[in-house]
Amino acid sequence: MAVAGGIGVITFREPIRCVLSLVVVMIALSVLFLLLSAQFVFVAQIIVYAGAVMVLFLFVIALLGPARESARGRLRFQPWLAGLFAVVFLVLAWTMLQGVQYRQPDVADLNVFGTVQWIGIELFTRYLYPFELTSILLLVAAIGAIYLSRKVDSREGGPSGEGLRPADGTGGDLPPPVDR
Amino acid sequence: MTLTIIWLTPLIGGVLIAFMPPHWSKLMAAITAIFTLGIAAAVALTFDPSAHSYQFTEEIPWIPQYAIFYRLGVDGISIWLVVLNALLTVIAVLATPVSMRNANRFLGLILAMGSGLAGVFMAIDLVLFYVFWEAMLIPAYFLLWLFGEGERPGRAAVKFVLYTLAGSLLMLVGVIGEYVATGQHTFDLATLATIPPSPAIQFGLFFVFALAFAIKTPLFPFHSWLPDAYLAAPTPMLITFAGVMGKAGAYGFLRIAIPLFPNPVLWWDWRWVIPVLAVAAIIWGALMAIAQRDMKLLVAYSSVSHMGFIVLGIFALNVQGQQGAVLQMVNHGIIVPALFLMVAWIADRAGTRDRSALGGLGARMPVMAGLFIVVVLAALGLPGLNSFVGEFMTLLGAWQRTPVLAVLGAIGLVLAPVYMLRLFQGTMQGEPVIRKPMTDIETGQLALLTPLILLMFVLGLYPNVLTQLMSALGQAGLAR
Amino acid sequence: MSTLNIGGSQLDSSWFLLLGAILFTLGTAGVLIRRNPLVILICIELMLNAVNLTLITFSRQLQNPEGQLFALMVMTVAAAEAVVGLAILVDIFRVRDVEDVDDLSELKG
Amino acid sequence: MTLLLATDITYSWGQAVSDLSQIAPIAALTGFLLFAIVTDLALPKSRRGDAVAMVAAVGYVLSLAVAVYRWNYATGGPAYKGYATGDTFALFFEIMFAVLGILTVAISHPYLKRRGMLEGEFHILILATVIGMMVLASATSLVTVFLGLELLSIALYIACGFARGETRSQEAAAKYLLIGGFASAFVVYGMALIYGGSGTTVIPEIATRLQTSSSGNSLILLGIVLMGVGFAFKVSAAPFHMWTPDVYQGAPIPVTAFMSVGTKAAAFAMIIRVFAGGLPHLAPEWQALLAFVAATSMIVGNLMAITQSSLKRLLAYSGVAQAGYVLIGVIAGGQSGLAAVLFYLFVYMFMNFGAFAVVTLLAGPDGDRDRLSDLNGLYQRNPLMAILMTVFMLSLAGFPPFVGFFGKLFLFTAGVSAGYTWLVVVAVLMSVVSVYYYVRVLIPVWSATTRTDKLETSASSTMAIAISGALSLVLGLYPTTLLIAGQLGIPSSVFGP
Amino acid sequence: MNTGQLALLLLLLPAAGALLLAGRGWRMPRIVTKIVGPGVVWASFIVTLALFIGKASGDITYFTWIKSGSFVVPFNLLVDNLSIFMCLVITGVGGLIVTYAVGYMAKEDDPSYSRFFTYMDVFIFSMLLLVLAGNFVFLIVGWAMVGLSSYFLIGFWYHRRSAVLAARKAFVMNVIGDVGMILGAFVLFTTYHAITYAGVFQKITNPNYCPPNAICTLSLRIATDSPTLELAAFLLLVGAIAKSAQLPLHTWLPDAMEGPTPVSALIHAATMVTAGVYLVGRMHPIYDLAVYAHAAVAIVGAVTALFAASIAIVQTDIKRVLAYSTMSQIGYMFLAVGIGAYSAGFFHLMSHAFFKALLFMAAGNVIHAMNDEQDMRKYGGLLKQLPRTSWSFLIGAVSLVGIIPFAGFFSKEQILGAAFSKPDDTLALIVWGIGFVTALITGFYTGRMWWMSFAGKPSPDRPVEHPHEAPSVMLIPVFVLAALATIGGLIQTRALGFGPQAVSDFLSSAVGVQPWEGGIADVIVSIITMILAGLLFLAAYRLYVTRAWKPWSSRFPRFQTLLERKYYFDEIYNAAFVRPMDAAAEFGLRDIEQPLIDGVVVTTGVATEASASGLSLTQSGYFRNYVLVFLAGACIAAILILVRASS
Repeated sequence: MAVAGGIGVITFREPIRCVLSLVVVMIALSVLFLLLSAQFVFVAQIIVYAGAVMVLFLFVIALLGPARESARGRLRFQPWLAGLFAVVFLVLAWTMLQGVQYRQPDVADLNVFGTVQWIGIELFTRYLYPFELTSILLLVAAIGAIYLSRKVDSREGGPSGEGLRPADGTGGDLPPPVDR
Repeated sequence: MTLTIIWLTPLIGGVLIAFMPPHWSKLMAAITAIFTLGIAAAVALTFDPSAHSYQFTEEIPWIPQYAIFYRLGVDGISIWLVVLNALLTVIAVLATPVSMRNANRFLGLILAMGSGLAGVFMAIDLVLFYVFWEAMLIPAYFLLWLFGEGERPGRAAVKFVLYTLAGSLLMLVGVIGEYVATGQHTFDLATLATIPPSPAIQFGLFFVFALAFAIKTPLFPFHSWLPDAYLAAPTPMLITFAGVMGKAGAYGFLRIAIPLFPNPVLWWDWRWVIPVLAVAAIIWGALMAIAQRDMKLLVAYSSVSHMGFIVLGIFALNVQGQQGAVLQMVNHGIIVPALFLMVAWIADRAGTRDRSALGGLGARMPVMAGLFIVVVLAALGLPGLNSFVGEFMTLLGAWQRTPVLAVLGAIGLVLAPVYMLRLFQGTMQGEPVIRKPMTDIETGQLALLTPLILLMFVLGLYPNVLTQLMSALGQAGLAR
Repeated sequence: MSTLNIGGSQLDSSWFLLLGAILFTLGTAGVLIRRNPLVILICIELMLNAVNLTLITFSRQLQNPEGQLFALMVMTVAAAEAVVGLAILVDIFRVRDVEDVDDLSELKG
Repeated sequence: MTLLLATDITYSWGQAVSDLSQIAPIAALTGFLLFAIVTDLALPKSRRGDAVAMVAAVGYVLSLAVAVYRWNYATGGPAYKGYATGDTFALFFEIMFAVLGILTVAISHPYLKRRGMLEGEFHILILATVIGMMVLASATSLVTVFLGLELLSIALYIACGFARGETRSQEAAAKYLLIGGFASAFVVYGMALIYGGSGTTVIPEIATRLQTSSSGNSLILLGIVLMGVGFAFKVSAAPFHMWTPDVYQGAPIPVTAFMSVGTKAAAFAMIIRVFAGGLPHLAPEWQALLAFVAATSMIVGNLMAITQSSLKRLLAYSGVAQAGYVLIGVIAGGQSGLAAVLFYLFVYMFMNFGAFAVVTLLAGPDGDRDRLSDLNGLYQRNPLMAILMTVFMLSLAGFPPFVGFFGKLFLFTAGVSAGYTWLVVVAVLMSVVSVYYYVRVLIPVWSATTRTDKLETSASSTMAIAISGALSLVLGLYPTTLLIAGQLGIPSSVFGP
Repeated sequence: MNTGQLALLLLLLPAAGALLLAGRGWRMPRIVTKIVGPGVVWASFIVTLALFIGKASGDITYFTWIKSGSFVVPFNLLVDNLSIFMCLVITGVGGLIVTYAVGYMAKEDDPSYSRFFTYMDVFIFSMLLLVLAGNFVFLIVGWAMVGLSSYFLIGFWYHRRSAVLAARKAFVMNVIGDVGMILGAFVLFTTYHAITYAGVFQKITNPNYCPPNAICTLSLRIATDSPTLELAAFLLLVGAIAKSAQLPLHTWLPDAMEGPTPVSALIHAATMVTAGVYLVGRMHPIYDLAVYAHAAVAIVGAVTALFAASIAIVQTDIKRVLAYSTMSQIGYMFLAVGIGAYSAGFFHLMSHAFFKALLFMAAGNVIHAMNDEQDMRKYGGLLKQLPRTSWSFLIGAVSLVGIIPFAGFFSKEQILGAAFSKPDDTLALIVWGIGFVTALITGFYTGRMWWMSFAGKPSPDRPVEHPHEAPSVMLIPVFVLAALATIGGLIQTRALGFGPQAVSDFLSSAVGVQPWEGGIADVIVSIITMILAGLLFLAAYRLYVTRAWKPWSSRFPRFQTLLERKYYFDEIYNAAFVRPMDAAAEFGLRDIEQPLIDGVVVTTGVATEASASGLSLTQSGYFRNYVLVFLAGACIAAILILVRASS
């Protein structure tokens, strides 16, 4: 099912369907996470990922208009070469992942393994530092997103309305902007 | 400290002068250069001929992690090149017309180049040597490019720099390789000379070093940058550029390639390849000079031939040959500037550099003709003038190595009068071609030329003044 | 909790790993083939998911928490990347409609 | 259950303080990041830009001071359960990044003014990037490495697109983001495999475990490949370099200048941490990988730089080539090799940043002017800048007595001593090519022009560029101190002798 | 003053004179030039006389010139009877000729006038240095410097293209000789580790010395011949040949007649060209041992003598006739020293200096009177109008032909006699035969020259109808030489088997005594030779004046053209050396230097640039290309690692 979803992601022409099939993949994976006794991750996957992020995607797509990918673009040979290398890469990975001798597992109590409290405790003791880092990361991402998506008002005399005349942007040696 | 002054003075002076108002710059540059010459001369006079090792040595730890020291010193070989360099710098400065555009920058660069050359001749630490070796390319490049003659001086400059770099960067690998291969982790030339690496490694190292030096000298067939560069170079620059920089390559052979790699033998002995190339250079340079109509190019190729003699003498690997080579370095350093100067002056007056389009100028400028014949005769190695002794000794050395080399080299002696006399007679003798009136040599030009010509006679009549101080060569274990 | 006791058995773990590899490759291929920048972004998400699967598998197999937490971090990062990416794309779409990433070929040479 | 969990909850204040002190520079900078955000929100639009710039500058100075203090008086060690450290290696880079931050503020502020993009976010983003770099340098766990990498990248994606509505800037941002995400997926996948093979993400742990058991070796191998690819992407080494010229050209010049130096350095810190620090026993493998990458980088970078007419692109390709040179040092390894790398990265900061900074001055209100022809007659319009540009180019080309030469000398010495002579030969031959295009930059600088207007420069930019130029010369004449610092920056406790 | 100072003085006087006249000397009134020019030569003649009378001798070292390891060159002068003898000839005859030149060059303008005498003094100095030098290096120095001064003097009228070319030709050929000598010196130095005459000869003649590369068993511990010695002797011979215009390096001498006549008289007749003879004589310790080289000397001399004489028959330019006769006479000298009759050779050197200088100067007078017309066919009938010149010319002529009692007879016949009477030596006999034939031809062409120029009636196209006799400053030296040519031979009459032999006695200390004695037979042969030569001299009258017999050339036209083209030597040399050299140079420049040696460099650059632009196509700007390359790189890396791990 996950594989099917993945194939769907890369084959559907409409972005929407790609997103949906990605959701499919995620849900499938989340189930696997549960099997692998990672409850919290399971939950997070369902809620945050399949939920929030994907919805965000859908919004953007809706905002930008669900343009079907035109049948033929540039770079004819691209798909074939891409496929070729992908296969090569998969084969390599496969051969390397075959016959892996695993390490002996450290003994851990499977009862607590992966539970929410346990995760929480780990997160705020041993993983304090990475946790803080993620917070900074998100903060920065937020600021960036805000900056980028902020309506540029002409008062700042900054990049106001430059969108209307991209050609001026770089000292006047641009090719004309790509037209639809 | 003395030696440091010798290279530091022109450098600082040059930097200052480059930002001075042009009309002062020449005076200041002259003062700087003459001061330097004075110091160099003082060193030469207080030099102790009986000493067997480097003198006036200075040693300061520079990059101790890699055992790189700031080591300076002179011996019987380098002292002469240092003095020559200082002298020619003075003449180059004096030969610079004040009217030239950006004369101050020009003079500054000239001084900087002189400083770099002085450093090359005085450095006795391999890395320091390399630093000077490449640093002097920078002023040379700018001189060629910003002040060059001809339609595309930039091209000649780039060609020169890239070609030289191709060699010297490989030499950098050699420097590092020597440092690693000897296992002693030192860059001190004196020490390195006592611990040659294994022949197989020597084989490779010698190759890279010799390549760099061969390109710089230049040695046949690595000389193709020379015509372009010399053609593009302004005359005052040529005085040091042709007069000294070429010697740096030969000096490198003598100071580094031979002592550090006494037997670079694997399936093939480099010490036989170089002299063969040298002989080829002698003959080839002479032939090319014969074929040239442009006087400047003719002189350029003649200097290829003469450098051939020098390298031949060095690789005679015996005292006569190498002392002759050093002697010849000095001689050529005196003769070639004079040649270029006079050719330039004649071309200025006649309006062309094509020797076949000239003729009969001797009647119009008798003094010029007289001096010109002296220089020409010195160039073709007439006894009684300086070049003869050098060529005689180099050939003697070559003969002792193997007669064939000397015999083939002697062909150069026979060809020299052909092109040199064609140069002189084509310009000065025969029926006058150009009718317009021409002035004779000016006093200032005469003053420039006088020291050179005097030196030609002095060294020609009493060469021992040089050879007696070169006893170091015999003792430095150079001649193996 | 873990009633279906499959953890730790070699076969299964490597099965999970191979699934991860396949998904990762699919994502890669998607990035290479698709032309819509949004879809490319989605494919990258797919790759990251594959990684998550791998991480969790190891975490379970080694019975070592780091994997899961790493997976969480990756998730967060993926989210952040998605946000920023979408923002940038939106900014671009303000100026011009780019349904083919190859339209972004003004810089070349 | 609670009992079981209770065992873990012991995190004393003392522990907290010592941990924090280990990452003091980062902490300080983070504090200023928050302060800057607040300032940006609090102040009215008109004053934001200057204020935030000021805050950022102070922050950099402070963290620089802290880092220097710790370098002199403090001892490094694991912090946060071994997820971060404040050892000299980290400190070396933290100092470097702080300096870089200062320089960036110095040149970017006037630039933003001129382009009318004077907004607080810029400095905030740069601050975040610097933090990311520092995190990367001080990270001792794959997790933190990954997070630092992402922090740095994400901030940079936005910074590249900072010139809003400017198509090139946008394109740069988009390309960088997409391919960057792609690459980081590779990295994290590789990390996952390493984790699987070693059972931990703490780098010193990995080293010890893999030393004892060679189990899961094929996992480790694949992990090395994937991570190596990702790292090579970050140092913009061929054949993973292709984003570099486009992004460098599209991004606003201060960003380009900043990332061309900072990202590279941070990525090298990461490579050394993970490979030299974490996988010393698989050295042959990753050395082979890096050797391949280094050779291609030097060849491709130097060759492609020849034909460029845009100075940004030219410097981008030269950056690719320089990455190749530095990789030689990494491959050679050992204290001398890695010290050479640190030395070179530090001086490269001044050379390359300076060069870009000069281009920054050329920018007009409507955009960057980075074509070679825009440099025409620089020596008439501003002699000082012309001379400094010459210094930077000659130094990059590796002419003595400028520092670039000594950097290369040390790198190549390490390479030859380690037996990678063929790589060094490739390097020197390609350096000959490089001289050609570095000199090509000088030709317009020193050729006469008709335009008579002087090129006016703000005090801060002039200061920054002049300092860079001076250091490019002085560090060449006296490299010893910095070299010692570099050697101290490679604690044998972390990287072995 | 002791010998050393005298020798130095002798050497420095002309140098001082040259320096005085050189440069801007002509700013002084011309009289100064007139006095200084010849004055210094006469002064050094007096010094030489002082040495001669003082029976001075010695090898004086003044200072060390070069010191380089074992290669130590002192500046030393060797004063012995040979060098004094040469100095006498040089300064004596030289003095006369320079004096003559005072008149001859009168029509030159001031600068050229003083320039001429500068050159002359330089030449005298160089020649003296050559003969006084005590070691090989300074021998070579002098050797090259006489070449230089001859270059200057041949090209004296530098606006004449022909003169310039002739000068260059002479210089280059002389340089070839110099190179030969340099190499010879190398051989001697490397073999005997000495560079002074004394050192070398002492080791050569010392029976206990064994050169490193020769085999000396106990049995032959005597001074012996060796390949190296032969090599050295041959190389030195090259120098001698080039300087003395012997075959095959002779072609420069006829062209050298482009120079002013006094130059021809001094340099190309009396002194410089005889330097080769001096060299062989000076090196006689070597040649006495190196038998093959020695024989080569004789053969070269004999062949040249015949060769040159035969060409002289058909020349019409009076100076060229004299030039060829000079070659042939020097051939005699070579022949003499070649068979070991050194003193005879030097005796002929002296007398030849007398009569050949006489001939040249008389010819100079004629040319002077004929407005520089040198073609004999345009003379004729000068005997009446220029009696003094004509008679002195006749004296020179008969002396050249070798009519008793003129100097030429005694010297030449002594050589022929020595060759004829040398015991059990077929080579000597052969060269005698050649010499004999040459003597007859000499009689013929001398007669032709004299009769054509002076006898008969004036030729219709004579430039000057009523020529005037030369001024006395030009006549007196002619008379002096005429006297010398007449009676000079009487100091050594060995050719007649009796009488004094001053020269041989004088030189015996330097070149040894001729080991064999001639008998009555060769006296008779000598007489016969003389008579036949004389008859041929007269025969020329009927041939060229009265035209009683039709000219021989009409019988052998092809042979005549062969002679007129001088056996095509110039053509051959042009085809064999000059043009190939130029062609090689041109070819090398056009087809090797530019396309190959420079081409490689340029091409490298171009190729690099091309590859660069090729590569930059990959930077297509398409994101997906980048990712593709990225993935490809990843695959390559993975394969690399797999291979590495598996191996």
